[in-house]
Amino acid sequence: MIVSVQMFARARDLAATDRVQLALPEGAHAGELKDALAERFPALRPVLPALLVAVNGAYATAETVLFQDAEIACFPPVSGG
Amino acid sequence: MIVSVQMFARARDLAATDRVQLALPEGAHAGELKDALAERFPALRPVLPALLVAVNGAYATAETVLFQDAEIACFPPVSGG
Amino acid sequence: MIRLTHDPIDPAGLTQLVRSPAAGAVVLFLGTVREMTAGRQTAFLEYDAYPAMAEAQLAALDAEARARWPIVEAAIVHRLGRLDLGEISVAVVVSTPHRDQAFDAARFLIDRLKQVVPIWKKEHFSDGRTEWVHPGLPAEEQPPRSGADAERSDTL
Amino acid sequence: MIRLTHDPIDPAGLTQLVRSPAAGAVVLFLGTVREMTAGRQTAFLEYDAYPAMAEAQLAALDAEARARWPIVEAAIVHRLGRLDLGEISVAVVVSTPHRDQAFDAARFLIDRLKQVVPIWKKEHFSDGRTEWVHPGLPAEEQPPRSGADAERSDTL
Repeated sequence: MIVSVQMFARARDLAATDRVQLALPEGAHAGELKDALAERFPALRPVLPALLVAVNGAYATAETVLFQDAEIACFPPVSGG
Repeated sequence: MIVSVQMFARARDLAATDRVQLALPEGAHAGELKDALAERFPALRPVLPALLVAVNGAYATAETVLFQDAEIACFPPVSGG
Repeated sequence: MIRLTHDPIDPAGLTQLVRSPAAGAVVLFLGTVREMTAGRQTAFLEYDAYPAMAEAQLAALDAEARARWPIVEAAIVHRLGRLDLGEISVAVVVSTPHRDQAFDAARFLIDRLKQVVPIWKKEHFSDGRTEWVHPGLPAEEQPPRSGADAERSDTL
Repeated sequence: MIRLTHDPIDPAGLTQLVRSPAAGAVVLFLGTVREMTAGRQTAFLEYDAYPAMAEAQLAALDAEARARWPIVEAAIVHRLGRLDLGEISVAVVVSTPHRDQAFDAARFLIDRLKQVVPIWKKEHFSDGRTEWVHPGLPAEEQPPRSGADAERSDTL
């Protein structure tokens, strides 16, 4: 399946893009998404363990299953307030 | 000595006055002041243990020594805010 | 800034007063006149004070807070006289570099104010009864103003 | 009331919004842009968000607070874009019957906002360097913009 991933803040700067399309196996987990991002954007590797994944507006764990039309985002720890 | 005592809130209502002059022995304590107030105003007796005495803007204990020209006040527990 | 006033309190002005580029946090507390207390309906409140001592106690609380927290600016204002439902009886506002400090200092100031500052609240209930509020003292024994009032208050 | 905005936040309007005769307490928290952080001088901040998720997370926090405390009214507003020193980045305001509830609910809302709402702050330091703030991540490695800037920042 093809998933579209929005990226924010330093993750966006390091990847030099705010959105990327990735080909993942059907039923891939959020953890596999992070690995695929690191492969596509080596600059993300130093921050990879801290990156958060959200699926349809909710935080995902490494085991959260992704699906084709989900709204997926990846970003570093938040700092609002 | 003669001391002048300001009274506030329910103490003022029970005594039906906002200021009273009392004759006390030289060196009398705040505790004795309360006893003298209860004698002068029997209506104060039910609330006497809860009444607070202030001398020159600071809370007194029963042992605080009074003096002639002190600014003395007597009032029930506060409820501002 | 410490003040007792008979005029309405302006929370916006007080908040502006404490804002500063040296502060990352502002906490404002407002006490407002609540309509219902323990099932009884308030018509309005009346606040009385022993002004000289109240100002001295407020100044001491302000100094104590500034010694405990890195306060950039602080203001405490208490209103006196008659206050209608929803009006502001007291405002405490504090600015500090970080938010925990502002929350802790504001809470300290209002908690201590209610314990030590000689100000008293008189409830004017909607059934016509009145009562000075004195924590720890039993409620005043007060005859009802009329038979009709007494019956009405029994139904509360 | 939940809102993300690029316009200046109006704390007075938000405070008015939550006031009610059903409430005896209002607590307002403001986050403001502080000039000095860990000895470094900020020139301005830039806030970015993932808006749809930020609004969903704010709504969830609002609902959680209303389940835990008897909130009469609450508002949370976060500003985005460029903010100069002293400007308000976030406002949380809560009204409740009693003051402990208002303090606890406001503190819960701002503490959790800072943990879970996808908003990010970018520091623009006065030495010309910039840095996304990501708690738990090491600071960005960023070459100084010029030798002069590097020297100046060494003296901080």
